[in-house]
Amino acid sequence: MFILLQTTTISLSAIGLPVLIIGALGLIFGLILAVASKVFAVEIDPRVEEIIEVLPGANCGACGQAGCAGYAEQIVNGGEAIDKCAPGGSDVVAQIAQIMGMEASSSDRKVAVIHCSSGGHENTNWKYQYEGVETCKAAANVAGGPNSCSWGCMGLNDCMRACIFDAISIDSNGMRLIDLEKCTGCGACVKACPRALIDLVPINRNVYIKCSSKDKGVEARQVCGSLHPCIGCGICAKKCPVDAISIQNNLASIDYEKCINCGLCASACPTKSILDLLVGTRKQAEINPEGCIGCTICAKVCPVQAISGELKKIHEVDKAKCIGCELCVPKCPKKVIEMV
Amino acid sequence: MKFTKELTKGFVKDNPIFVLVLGLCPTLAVTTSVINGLGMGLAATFVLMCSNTIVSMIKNITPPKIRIPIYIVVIASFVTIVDMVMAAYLPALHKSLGLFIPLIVVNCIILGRAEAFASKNNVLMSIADGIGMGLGFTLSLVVIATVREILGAGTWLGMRVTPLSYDPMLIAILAPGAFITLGFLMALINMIKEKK
Amino acid sequence: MRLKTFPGGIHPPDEKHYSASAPISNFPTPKRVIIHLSQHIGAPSTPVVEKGERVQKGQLIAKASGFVSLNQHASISGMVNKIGNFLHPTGAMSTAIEIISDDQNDMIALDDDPKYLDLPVDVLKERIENAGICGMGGAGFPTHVKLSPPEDKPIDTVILNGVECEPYLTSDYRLMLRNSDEILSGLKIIMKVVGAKKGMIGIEENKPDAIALMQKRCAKEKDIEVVALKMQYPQGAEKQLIYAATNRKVPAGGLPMAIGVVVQNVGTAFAIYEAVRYQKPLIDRVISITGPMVKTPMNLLAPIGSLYSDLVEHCGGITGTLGKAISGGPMMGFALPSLEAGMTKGSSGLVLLGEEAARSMAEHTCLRCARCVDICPMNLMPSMIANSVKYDDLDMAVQAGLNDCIKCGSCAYVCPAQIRIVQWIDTGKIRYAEAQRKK
Amino acid sequence: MKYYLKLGFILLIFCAIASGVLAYINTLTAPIIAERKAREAIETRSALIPGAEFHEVQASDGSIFYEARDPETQEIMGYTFNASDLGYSSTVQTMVGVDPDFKVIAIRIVDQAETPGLGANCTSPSFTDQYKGLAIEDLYVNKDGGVIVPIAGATITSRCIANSIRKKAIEVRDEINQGGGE
Amino acid sequence: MGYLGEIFVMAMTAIFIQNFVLARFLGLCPYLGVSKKLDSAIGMGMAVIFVMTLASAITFLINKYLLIPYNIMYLQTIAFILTIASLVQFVEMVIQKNAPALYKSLGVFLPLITTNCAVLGVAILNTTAFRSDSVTPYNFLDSILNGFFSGVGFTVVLVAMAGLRMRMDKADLPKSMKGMPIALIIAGIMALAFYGFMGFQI
Amino acid sequence: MNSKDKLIVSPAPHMHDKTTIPNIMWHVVLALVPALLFATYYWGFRALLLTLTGAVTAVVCEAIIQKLRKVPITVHDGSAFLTGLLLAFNIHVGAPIWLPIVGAAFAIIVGKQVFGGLGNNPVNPALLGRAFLMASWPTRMTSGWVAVKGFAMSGINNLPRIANNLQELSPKAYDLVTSATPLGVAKTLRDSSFVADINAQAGGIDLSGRIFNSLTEMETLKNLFWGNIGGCIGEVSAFALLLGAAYLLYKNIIGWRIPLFYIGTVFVLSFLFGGLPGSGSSILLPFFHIFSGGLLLGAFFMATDYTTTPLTKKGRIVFGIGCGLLTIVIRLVGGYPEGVSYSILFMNVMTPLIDRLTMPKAFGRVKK
Repeated sequence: MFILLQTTTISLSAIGLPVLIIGALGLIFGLILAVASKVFAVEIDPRVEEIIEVLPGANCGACGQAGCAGYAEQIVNGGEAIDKCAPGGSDVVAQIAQIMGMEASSSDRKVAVIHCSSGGHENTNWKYQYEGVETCKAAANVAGGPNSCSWGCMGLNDCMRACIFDAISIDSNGMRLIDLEKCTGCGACVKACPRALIDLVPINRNVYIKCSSKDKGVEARQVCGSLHPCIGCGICAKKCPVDAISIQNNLASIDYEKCINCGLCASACPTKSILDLLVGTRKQAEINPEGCIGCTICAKVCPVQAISGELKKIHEVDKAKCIGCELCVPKCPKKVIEMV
Repeated sequence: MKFTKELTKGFVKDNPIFVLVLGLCPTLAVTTSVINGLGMGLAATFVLMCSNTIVSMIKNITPPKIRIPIYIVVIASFVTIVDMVMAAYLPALHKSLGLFIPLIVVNCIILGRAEAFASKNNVLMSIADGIGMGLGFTLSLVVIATVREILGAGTWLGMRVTPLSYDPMLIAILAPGAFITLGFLMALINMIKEKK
Repeated sequence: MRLKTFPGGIHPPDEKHYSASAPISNFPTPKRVIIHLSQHIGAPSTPVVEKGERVQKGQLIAKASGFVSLNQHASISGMVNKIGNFLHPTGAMSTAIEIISDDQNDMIALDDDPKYLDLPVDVLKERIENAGICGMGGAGFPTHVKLSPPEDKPIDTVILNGVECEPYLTSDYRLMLRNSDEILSGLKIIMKVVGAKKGMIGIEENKPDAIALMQKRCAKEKDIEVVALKMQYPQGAEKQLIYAATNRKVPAGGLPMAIGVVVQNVGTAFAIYEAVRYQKPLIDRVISITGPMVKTPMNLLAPIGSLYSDLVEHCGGITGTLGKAISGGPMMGFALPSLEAGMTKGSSGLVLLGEEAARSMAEHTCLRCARCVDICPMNLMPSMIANSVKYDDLDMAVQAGLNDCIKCGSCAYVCPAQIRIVQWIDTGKIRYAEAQRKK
Repeated sequence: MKYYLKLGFILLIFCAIASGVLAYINTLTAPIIAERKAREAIETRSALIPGAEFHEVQASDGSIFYEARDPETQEIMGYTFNASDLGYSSTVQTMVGVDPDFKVIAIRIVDQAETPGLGANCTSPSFTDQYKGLAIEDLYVNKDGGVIVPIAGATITSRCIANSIRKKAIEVRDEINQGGGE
Repeated sequence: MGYLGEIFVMAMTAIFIQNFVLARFLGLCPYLGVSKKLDSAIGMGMAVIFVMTLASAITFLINKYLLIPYNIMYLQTIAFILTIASLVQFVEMVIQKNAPALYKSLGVFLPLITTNCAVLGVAILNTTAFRSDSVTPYNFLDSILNGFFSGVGFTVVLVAMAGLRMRMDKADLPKSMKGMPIALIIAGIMALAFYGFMGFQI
Repeated sequence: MNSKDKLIVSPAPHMHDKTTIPNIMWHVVLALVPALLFATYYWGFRALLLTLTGAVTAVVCEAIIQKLRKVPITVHDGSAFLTGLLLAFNIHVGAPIWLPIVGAAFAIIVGKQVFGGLGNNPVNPALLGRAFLMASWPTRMTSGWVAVKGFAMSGINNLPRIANNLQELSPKAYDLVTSATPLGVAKTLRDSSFVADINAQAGGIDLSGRIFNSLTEMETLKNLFWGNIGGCIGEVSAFALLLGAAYLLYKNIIGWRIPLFYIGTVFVLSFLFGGLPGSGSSILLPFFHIFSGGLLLGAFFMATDYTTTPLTKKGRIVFGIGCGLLTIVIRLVGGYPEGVSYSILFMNVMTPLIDRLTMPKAFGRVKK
C-alpha cells in the first residue's frame, strides 16, 4: 500500500466527485428515513421495541420469523421460544429473558412426579391383549384401557414422547422414572398423560404418593399389578406430624405447602405406596449437652419417641429411632439440636 | 484470556456455518474447490475484522435510528476494497468468486457480528471476534470444499489425490451436490453431538 | 339396471352364511340380566328401583333423565341384586341394574289396540317415548327425539334401514323375513308421526328373499317403495343410505331432518309397532350370535340385559380358542375384554373370531397409497387426518375432515400399512374437543 | 427538523468518508486492473498469432477486430477477433486467430462459466486444438456435420463455441472482402 | 423473436433454468429460514417479488444516471446496498402505517429482505446481463422484468420447499437429520429436479 | 407386555383387507418381469445382470442403513428391491456395472432412508438415483448405447424407404438413424443447422422430413411396440410394459388417474406440437411419443409411486397433466431428448402443494 502511495498521484476530481455523490445519497436517505420514521410511526408494545434493540438486527431469518422485529413480536405476542436467535448467542437470550421476566428462581423450580408405581410392566394385571395404536391417549379409549386398574399407568409412553428433554426413562422394574436433573417442569408430560398421573411438585419436596387409584382398598389391591396401591387406609394421615396428608376418595394426597419431607408416612404405609427419595440420606438429630436445659419440648414433638430424658435433665437422641424429620430442631428454645 | 476465548469460539462452539447456520449463499456457491473456499473465507475474514474494528470504534457516535445504514456503509466499503484489491492482484480468484464478493455485504455473519458483538465490546475484543468468526467461517468453507473437490474432481487444492481410475462424481461440485454435502456434514455433526 | 348406491365404499366379504339361514328362536329366560343405564345417546337414565326390590317383567326400573334420554324396563321378573359398575358392550365399565330371575316370568299387563293407526300423533309419540325405544342399529339415538323434528323442518320421507351392511350380522335380515307386516306397520306409524308422504325400505342386494318379501308386502302401498341397494359398505350408514335412496346429501354437521328425511332401523320399526299397538316396552330384541367360533350360530330373540356369555352358551358354546369377541359388527363394533357383558337395546350381534382372525399386523408408516382417500364414503382424507393427529397438527386434521368422519372403518379396512386410522381419528376428536374446551 | 438534519448529516459524513477512501483505493487499483487486462489481451493475441504486430480495426457495426501484420514486411498474417454466444449456462467468449484465408490458426476461450467438469472442459487443449487449421465451412461439431468432436456430455457448449466462431468469422470475412474497416 | 418472446425466455430462465436459489445460490438464508410454514413462505415470496422488482428499477436508474456517467462503477456495491436498505425500510414504514392488513401478510417480511442477497444479487446481475442475443444489455424494462421473474423463481421454490418441509414435519426422520440437514438435502433434491430445465433452447 | 390368555381387544374395524405392503411391492416387481424378460431376450444376459445388481445393491443398502439406525429391517417388503429394479431399468445396457450399484445406493440412502424410509421420501428414489447418475456421470449415462441385434437404434429399419443410398447420400443422416435412439433422432431433427446441413448434403431433398416421417410409420411404431430399438433396459418394449401395467390396473394396485392423464396429455400435446417445425401433424405422432423412451415405464410404474404422488383424486389428475406437459416440453425444447424422469421428479417436488390445493370437500359440505 505504501509503495503505491508514492507511485500514484492523487487526483482530486477522482475522489471529490464520488464523495459528493455518495455523500448526497447518504444525506437523502438519512433524511428520508428520519422523517419517515416520524411520519409513519406506529405504536408498538414497548417490550417488542426493547427486544428489537437487543436483537442483532441482521434480519437473517434463522429464527424462522420475518426478521428481528417479527421475532420480537412473536416472543411477546406469539409465545415463541426466546432461544432462536443464532447470531445473538446466549447473551441475547439472557437479555430477552430479562425483558420478558422469564427468569425463574431455582427455589421455585417444580419437577414432574408420576403418581403410579405400576407402569405397564410385566407384573401389571391386564384386562385384555391390546392391539392398536401404541399411545396412552388412544389406548385409554379402547374398552377403558388395557390395564385392569382404570387409574394406573398404561405404559405406552405418551409422557416420554412428550418430554423434549429426555427426562423420562423406564427403570428395571418397568416403572417410569423422571430424571429430576433434566426435568424443567415444563408440564408437557402432565398434559400428555390421559390418566392425569403426573403433576408438578416443588423440587425440594421428596415424598410422593405413588398411586392414583380411587378404588376401594380391596379392589385396588386386586387390580394393581405393582402391589403398591394406595388403599386409603389413612395410616399415613395419622402418622403425619404436620397434617399434610388427607384422604379423599380412598386416595391419600400430600399438601406440599405443609410437608416437611420427614418420610414418616412412607415408612408407615402398609402397601409401600409412598415413595421417599431421602430414605437413608437423612441426617439425625443430636443434642448438644452443653446447652440443653431439659425442657422436654423436643421429646414431645418427636413423632417416634426417639428423644428421652427427664425434665431439667439433659436429653438424648436414640439414633436407632431417629428418622431425621428435623421437627425438634426449630422447637428447641436453646437451638442446641443439630442434624449431623 | 478473554481475547483467546473470543478468538477461538468461532472454530467449533459458535461456528458460523455448522452451528449458527449463517451465510449459506457464499458457502454453497464458492466451495466447488478448496482454493475458492479459502479465498472467500479470507476475504470475509478481512471484512469481518475491519468492520468489527470500525463499528466498535464508532459505537458511541452512531444514532440508533440510522445505525443499520451506517454499519452497512462501513461493511460495503471494506467489501469494495476487497473487491478492488482482489481484482488487481488475484484476478483468477476474483473471477471465480465473481458476484459473491460484493455479496459479502449481505452475508448475515458480518452485519450480525457488527450488531451483536462489535457494537457492544471494545476494539480489541471486536477484532478478536472478527478474526475468530472469520477463521471459523474459512475453516468450514475449506472443510466443505475439501469434500466437494475430492468427490467431484478427484483433486485437492488442484492436486490429484484420487487414483486415475476414479471417475469423479460430478454432482459434488454442482448445485445439488452442494446442498446435499452440507446437509450430510451437518447431520454428521448432529450425530457426533448426540453421541456426547 | 344399476343398483342404487353412494360414492366410495368398500366390499368386505359379507360372512353372513354363518347365521343367515337360522330363523329367529327365543332365548329362554336367563338367570340374570344386566340392564345398563346408558344404552343410548344422551343422559343416562335414573334408577327408580332399589336394591332388593322385586320387579315385574316390563316394569319401569329407570326413567329418562331429560328429553334426550331413555326409559329402561325390567326384561325379566326377579330381584334387583345390585346397582353398580358392569361391563358395557362398548368394552368399558358403566352403571347398570342387575336383576336375578325368580323364574316367575310374570309380565305387566298389555292391551291390544288394533286401531292404533287412528290414534292422534301425540299419543303415538307418548307411547313410543314410554316404551323406551332407541335406534336399534347401534348408535342408539332415542327414537322419540328423532321423531320430533322442529316445525321449520318438515319431513317428507321416512327410510327404513334394512341394509345391514356389517358383515356377519343377520338379525335385521331374519326379522324382516319373520315380521315383515309388523315392520311395515311400524313404518306407517313413523310416517304418520312425522307427517311424511313417502316411505322407503332400503335393503342390500345380498338379501334377495327379504327384498322380494318386502316388495310383495308393499305391492299395494302406493307411498312405500322397497329400494334394492348395491352391496357396498357402509351402505347402511345414515348419510350414505339417504344419498343412495333419495340422492340427497345431508349437510355436514347436520341431521337428516335438515333435508326432510328420517331414517329408522327395521328393528326399531318393529319395536315401535309393538309399543304403539300393545304398549309393550322395549325389553327384548333380536341378536345374531355368530362367527367362526360359535358352535351353532343363531339369531336369538333375547331379553335386553342378557349376558353375552349366556347367549353363547345357548348357541352351544365356543369351538376352539376364542381370540376376539366383538359386540356389534366387525367394522364398527367393539371388541370386549370378556363375555360378561349385558346386551343393550343397540346390540345387534355378537361375533366371535378365532385367534388367527383376530390378530392384526403392526402399524407401518403411511405409504400414501391413497386407498383410504379413494374409498372414503365421506370424501375425506383419512390418512392425512391420522398422520396429522399423530404429529399433533389438529388444524390440518380438521382441514382434512376430522369432524366429518363417521368412523365407518372403511379406511382402516383397506389400509395396506395397517394404520389404525379410525383410532387415530377418535383420538384426534378427543383432543380436538379438549382444545375447544380450553378456548 | 434539526434532529433529522443531524441524522442526515451523520450518514452523509459516513458515506463521504467511505467513498473517499474507496475512490482513493480505486485510483490505486484501477490502473493495475486496466493494465493487466490490456496485457492479457495482447498476450492472448500474440499467443494466437505469434510474432505479429496488431492493429485495431473497427468494423462497420462498431465491433472491433485486429489485423495481424508482420512487423517487418507489414504483410497481413491474419486476423484476431472475439466471438461469443450463450452456452449452456453462461456466455462463452472466445478469442480466435485466423490466417488471411480464414483458416483457424488457434482459439482461446477467454470467458465462460459453464458446468464444471462438463462444459467448463472447453478450455482444455484437447478441445481447442481441434480448431487448428479448420476452414469456416468445417466449423461445426461432428453431429452437425463438421469435424469438431464435442466435449463429452457438453454438446451444447461445444456447439455454441463452434457456431459463434463461424458466425463471427463470416462477419469479419465479409467486412474485409467488402473493403470495410478502411 | 419479438419482445414477448424475449420476456418468455427471461421468465423461463429466471424461474426454472437459472433459478436464483437452486442454481445461483442466492437468497438461501430466507429460503431455509422462512420455509417452515406455508403461509409465511407465501408472504415472504410476495414480499421478495415486490422488493426485487422495485430494487431492480431503482438500482438500474442509479447505475445508469449516476454511476456510469461519473465513472464510479466501483462504488456500485455501496450505492446499491444503501439504496436497497433505505428503500425497504421506507416501504416498510409506509405499509405499516397506511395498510396494516397488507403489513401483516407481507410487510413483516420486508426487513428480512434487506439482507437477502438475492435482492442485491439481482441488482448487480442486471447491470451485467444481456438479452438472449448476448449483445444487447438490459434496458430499464428488462431489468424490472428480470427482477420480477427472479422474485417469482424464488417464490416458486420457497413455497415448494415449505410444502415439502411440512411433510417432513410428519415423518419419522432419523434424529440427526432433523432440521437443517434435511432441509438442505431437500434443497439438493429440488435442485436436481430442476436440472430437467437445463439447456432449454427456446 | 400383554398376557397371552386374555382376549384380544383392538379398536374397530376388526376385519382387514388382505392387501399388505409387501404384497403390493412384489406385485409391482412381478409386473415388471415381462419387461425384464424382453430386455434379456434382446440384449442378453448383461441386461439381467445390471438389473439384478441394482436391485440387490438397493436391498443390501437398505438393510445396512436400517441396521445402523437400529430400526426393524424391512427389506422383505420389496420396496428396496423395486427401487433398485426401477433404477437399473433407467440405465442402458452398455453402462458399466458400477453405475447401477452407485445409483441404487444413492437412491436408497439419500432418496429414501435419510427421510426415515418407506412412506416418507419426498421424491421417487429410483428417479432421484437416475438424476444423480445423469448429473454425476453424464457421459456414461448417455454414450455407449447398445442397439438390439439386427435393428437400428432408432427403430427405423427399412432405410431405403428414406433414400436408397442414404449412407452415401448423407453419412451424417445415416449415422443419426443407426446410432441414436428414436427420441434422439427426433430431437436432433429439431436442430435447424443440422437439418439444413443434411438436406444440403443430400442435394436439396427433404431428407430430414423423410427421416422424421419414417419415425412415425407403422413399421417403426411396431418396432417401438415390440422393443426392437435402442434404449434403457426397462424402456425396451411398450408391449411388455403395457402387459405389466394392465396387471397392476386389474389388481387395483395402481390408480388409473395418473397414467391416463399423463399419457393423455402427452397424446394431445404431441399431436398438436410434436411435428417438425413447419410441417403438419399426424395421428401416428402421439403413438410415437407414447411408445418411445421411458414414457410408459414412467407413467405406469414411477408416476404412480404412492409415496411421492398426491393423495387427492383431483391432485392426481393435476399431477398427471403436469408430468405430461413437462415431458413434452423437455422432449421438444429441453436440453435432453427424454424428459420423463425429470418431469416426474419435478411434479414430486410439487406434490405437497398440489395436495394442499386440491383437498376434497367432505360429503355434504357445501363449497364456500
